[in-house]
Amino acid sequence: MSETWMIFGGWVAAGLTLFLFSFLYKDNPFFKATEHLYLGAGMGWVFQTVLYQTWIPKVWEPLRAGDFYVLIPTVLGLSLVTQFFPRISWVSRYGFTFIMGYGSGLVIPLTLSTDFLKQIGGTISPFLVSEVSRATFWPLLNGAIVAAGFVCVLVYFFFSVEHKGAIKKASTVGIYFLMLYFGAAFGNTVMGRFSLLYGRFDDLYKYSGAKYFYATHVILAALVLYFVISHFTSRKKEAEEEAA
Amino acid sequence: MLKTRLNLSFFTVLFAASAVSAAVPASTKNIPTAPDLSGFAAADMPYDKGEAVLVSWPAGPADVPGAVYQVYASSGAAWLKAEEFPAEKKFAADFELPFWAWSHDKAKHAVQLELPQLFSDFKTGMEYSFKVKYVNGKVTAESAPVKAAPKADLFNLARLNNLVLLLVIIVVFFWTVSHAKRKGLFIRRIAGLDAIDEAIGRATEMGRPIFYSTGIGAMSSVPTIASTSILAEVAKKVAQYDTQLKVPHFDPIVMTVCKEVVKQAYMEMERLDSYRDDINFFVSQDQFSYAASVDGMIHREKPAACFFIGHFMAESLLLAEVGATTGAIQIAGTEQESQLPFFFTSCDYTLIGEELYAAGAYLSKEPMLQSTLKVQDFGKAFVMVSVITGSALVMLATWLKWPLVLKVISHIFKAY
Amino acid sequence: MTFIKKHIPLALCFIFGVLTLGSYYVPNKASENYLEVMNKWENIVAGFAFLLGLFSLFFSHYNKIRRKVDGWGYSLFVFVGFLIMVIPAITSKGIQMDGATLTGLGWNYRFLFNALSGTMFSVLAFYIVSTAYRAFRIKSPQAGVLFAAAFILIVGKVPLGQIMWEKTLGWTHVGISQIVQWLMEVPVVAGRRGIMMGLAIGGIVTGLKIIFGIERQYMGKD
Amino acid sequence: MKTYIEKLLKIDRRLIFLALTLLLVFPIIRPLGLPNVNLGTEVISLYNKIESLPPRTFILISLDYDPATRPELHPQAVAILRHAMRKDLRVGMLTLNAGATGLIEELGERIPRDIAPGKVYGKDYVILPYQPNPVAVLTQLGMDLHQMYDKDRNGAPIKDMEVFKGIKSVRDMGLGICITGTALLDYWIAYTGDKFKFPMAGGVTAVSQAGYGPYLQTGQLKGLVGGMKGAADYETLIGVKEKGTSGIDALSLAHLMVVTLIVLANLMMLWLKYL
Repeated sequence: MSETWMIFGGWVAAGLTLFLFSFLYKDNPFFKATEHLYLGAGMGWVFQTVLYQTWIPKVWEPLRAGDFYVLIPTVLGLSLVTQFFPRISWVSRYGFTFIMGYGSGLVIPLTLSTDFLKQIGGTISPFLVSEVSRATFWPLLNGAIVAAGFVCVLVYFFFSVEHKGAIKKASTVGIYFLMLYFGAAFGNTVMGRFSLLYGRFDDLYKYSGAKYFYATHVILAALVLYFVISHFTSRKKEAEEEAA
Repeated sequence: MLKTRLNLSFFTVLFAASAVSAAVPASTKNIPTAPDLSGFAAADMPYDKGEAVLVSWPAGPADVPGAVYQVYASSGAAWLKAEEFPAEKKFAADFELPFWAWSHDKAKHAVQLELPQLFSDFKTGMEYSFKVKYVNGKVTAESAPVKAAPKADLFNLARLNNLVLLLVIIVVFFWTVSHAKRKGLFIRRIAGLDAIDEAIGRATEMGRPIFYSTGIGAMSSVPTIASTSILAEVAKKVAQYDTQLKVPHFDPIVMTVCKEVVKQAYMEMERLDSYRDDINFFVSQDQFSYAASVDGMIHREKPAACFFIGHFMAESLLLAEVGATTGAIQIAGTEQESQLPFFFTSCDYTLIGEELYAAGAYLSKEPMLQSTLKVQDFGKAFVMVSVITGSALVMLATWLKWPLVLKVISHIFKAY
Repeated sequence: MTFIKKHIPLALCFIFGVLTLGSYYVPNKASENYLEVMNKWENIVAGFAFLLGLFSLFFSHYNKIRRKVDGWGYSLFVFVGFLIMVIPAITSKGIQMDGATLTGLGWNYRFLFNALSGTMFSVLAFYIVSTAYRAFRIKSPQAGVLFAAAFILIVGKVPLGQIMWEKTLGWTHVGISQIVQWLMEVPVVAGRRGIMMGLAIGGIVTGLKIIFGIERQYMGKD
Repeated sequence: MKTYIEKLLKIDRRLIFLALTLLLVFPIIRPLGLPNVNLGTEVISLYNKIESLPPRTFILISLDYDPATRPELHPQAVAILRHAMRKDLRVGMLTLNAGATGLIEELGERIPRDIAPGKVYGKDYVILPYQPNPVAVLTQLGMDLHQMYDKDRNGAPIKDMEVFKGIKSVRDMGLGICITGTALLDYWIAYTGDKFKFPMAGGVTAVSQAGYGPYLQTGQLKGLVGGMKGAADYETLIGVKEKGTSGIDALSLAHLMVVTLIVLANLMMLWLKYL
């Protein structure tokens, strides 16, 4: 790809990014068009990936080489599509039952070992110390906090008994542990979202350089111009609505 | 069967070893001695698909630093070196297998040999020969060759704990399903449901509408199902107090179901005259457009109460924020952990994860929802009991030095 | 007809489910071969499963265009986007890099897909800030605890926050990153593990319901 | 005063958006250059794990992220790859996320250019094609990976590649790392890690980082790199500062803005309520 294409690419990327950001000011045709473009392009990307990395090497090539066993999963896979034709939609059940049966059979024992047995074991394991000393005191205490908090959270989510007395107290402790978890998750989420925004701004900054003929600046100015004009041409009520 | 055989061979070996060590005079401590390898044994590796062989021999005083063991295997022709390791390593006790399937012996060397890695023409069931060689400087010793054939096993005994737990869960599951269908199961009232009454009461006083969003989930997802049950409850109260209800929708199928649900609720309250078909209306099947439109409506109409109950993703932020700035009472509920913090900080009451399901099951009395909840409760009870008694026993066993109890507990709660 | 339409699929689900479930406990070569064949098949079936998403997207937007509903023009962009991706893919045979230069497909990924997919979620950062200001209310002790944990994380993870903590609370000799570490290793583990348990058993129950044919939502209506 | 505060609390959110934009753009144009200290222990444990692997050990890196989470996860992948190559490990890269292929291509382009110029494709590292259905792939990796992957992403057969010498399944590999913005790491832990006793580590977004505490505590995860902070920590550990480090620097201001806004708004609420 030539240099011209790279510069053009910069304009496309900067333009699409700014169109999507324009939603922050208010819903507008540029945003809507770009959003729909995203839906289509995302699907197109998956389509070409599956076409060139699954269908051709896993179905077409074995078939040409005479391996007809791949027809069985192919038919099962294609049967899924009959869902869109009400009269024969029952055919899709064959594909679905295969996926669901296999998936459920695989997941049940693994969930039992990974999320169930091992987590109980992990909660108990900090208590496996040969003696209580200065060195083992803190891990032991932390282990006890995890175990107590864990049980209290489970009490909070226990629906078979009324929450009264000691159970009520335990469930109150449980909710505070949940809040600490949610708080930590919130803090992390803030960081994660900012990182993504930083990434976009970083790209926009790159495209604002002279090498790309100031793509970001030009497109941004054009968008602002559009909003100013549309503000004066359309009725005032609309603008108030969007200010929510 | 196999285990007993192993045990038996191990005991004979042990006796032989003790006899040998007794025979060696104590003064020869510093002079390297060759170990007695007459206890060398080879057998099929248990609980595998039939590609490995287990060789074992007793540990002894000859296992000093600097000494190595070499294990050889042969399919009939030349001997191939399969393994070489320091003499004070690799014991039967090192195997990560549970106590019910393996005897963890510290006085026995044990090595698992993966035969396909050694023989390109490997076949399960074929007999192979094995021997072990001890090398410590100039001192060497070699065992007599022993034959063994790997065979495929039918059950992985190590995973017994997993299987037992699964069977128990299946039994409990069917028990709850049959009970739920026959006479229903007890589920406690969820505190969040009282908050719903309060919110509707306030909306009636203020004469402003109520917004109820079922989220962006499809009708097949559990949170959406739970949400429609709660919507039915809300609609009943609304019909009773003659308040205005608005339910903007993301999914047309969910909308069709909700129309039925709301109509049914008005009918039960005998207020069908005030039911309107436009209580439920379609907005957009596009995440952000949906959020933006609902935001606009909330901003314009300033509802007294907003409900956001169901499956929510990023739009939770946009929705809850606008509701909070217009001063509405907000009640939220979702199973999405990542959205819960936002709901929790900007809403007055939030149903967290399973609470939402429980509220749905409590209100709908649907046997399937109830039974799932009951099995989950059973699982939680099992976990609570395991953690409390397990931790207590572990601590007690540590104080009183009961290694057996420690071993049993740590082996049960492990995956193999 | 219900036999073919309903009973056989349910029986298949049960058989595949139980066999796959059993393969976890049976180490035999036969069980491994079974699982290998299933893995290969499943891989191919899943390669077609995305057609469901593709078709439903196309149908809904095609219908919008056909009925000329409000804003149908935007629906055209869905098809435009799809073709923009697929046509260069076919001309460059699904290869993104030809030696050291980008193909049409590679260009599409780098400038189009990257920008579109990357921006959609970064928009949320803005809403987080405005929610923080306009809706984050510490109304209860619980919300207070939530805020305290969030505060420590938000401040403790960035250099500027760490420096400010050192300046103001350095005399306590407790570093904020130590608190962050403790928070993540102790209370967060307890809270998360509690939620995880419910999810795990819920998942197992749903799996059992599917195998035993009690849960049939995914099969659609009769 | 009260009406003034009430108005201030209901300020048009677009003004807040503008403030955030300015605050984030500023450090991009003019970096603050703050030092990244206080490295996360779970990042260090992944670093140590890779340090401890003998040369020529095969490690598997599953790059399951798309451009939506690129700013957080791509720097992690680059840093880990750089470290693995420096330690002379054999690296296999694969993906279970269709949107990731272009990003992997970018890595493939960068390895000979600046990550590890001396390394040879097919001998030291390999890039495998995308596969749908993670569950099937993960189960198969534990038994015989050649049944699932017979060619690399450009269609060349992999069976005789030097990089795969002696590698049949994950049992022959030293470590698996899944870098993802989805729940795929959970799948890796259950379907491959626990089932086949394969040591796993992960790289995840900050959003999901808190959820992996239980797996770290039990040792089901040998290490975890979380978000841009994790990437910056890893870059500090290997001594090559890149996008992660420059990003974490820029985030400082935005983070302080959030905290300040929350505190300010709540103080104003209290004022309205009690004064």
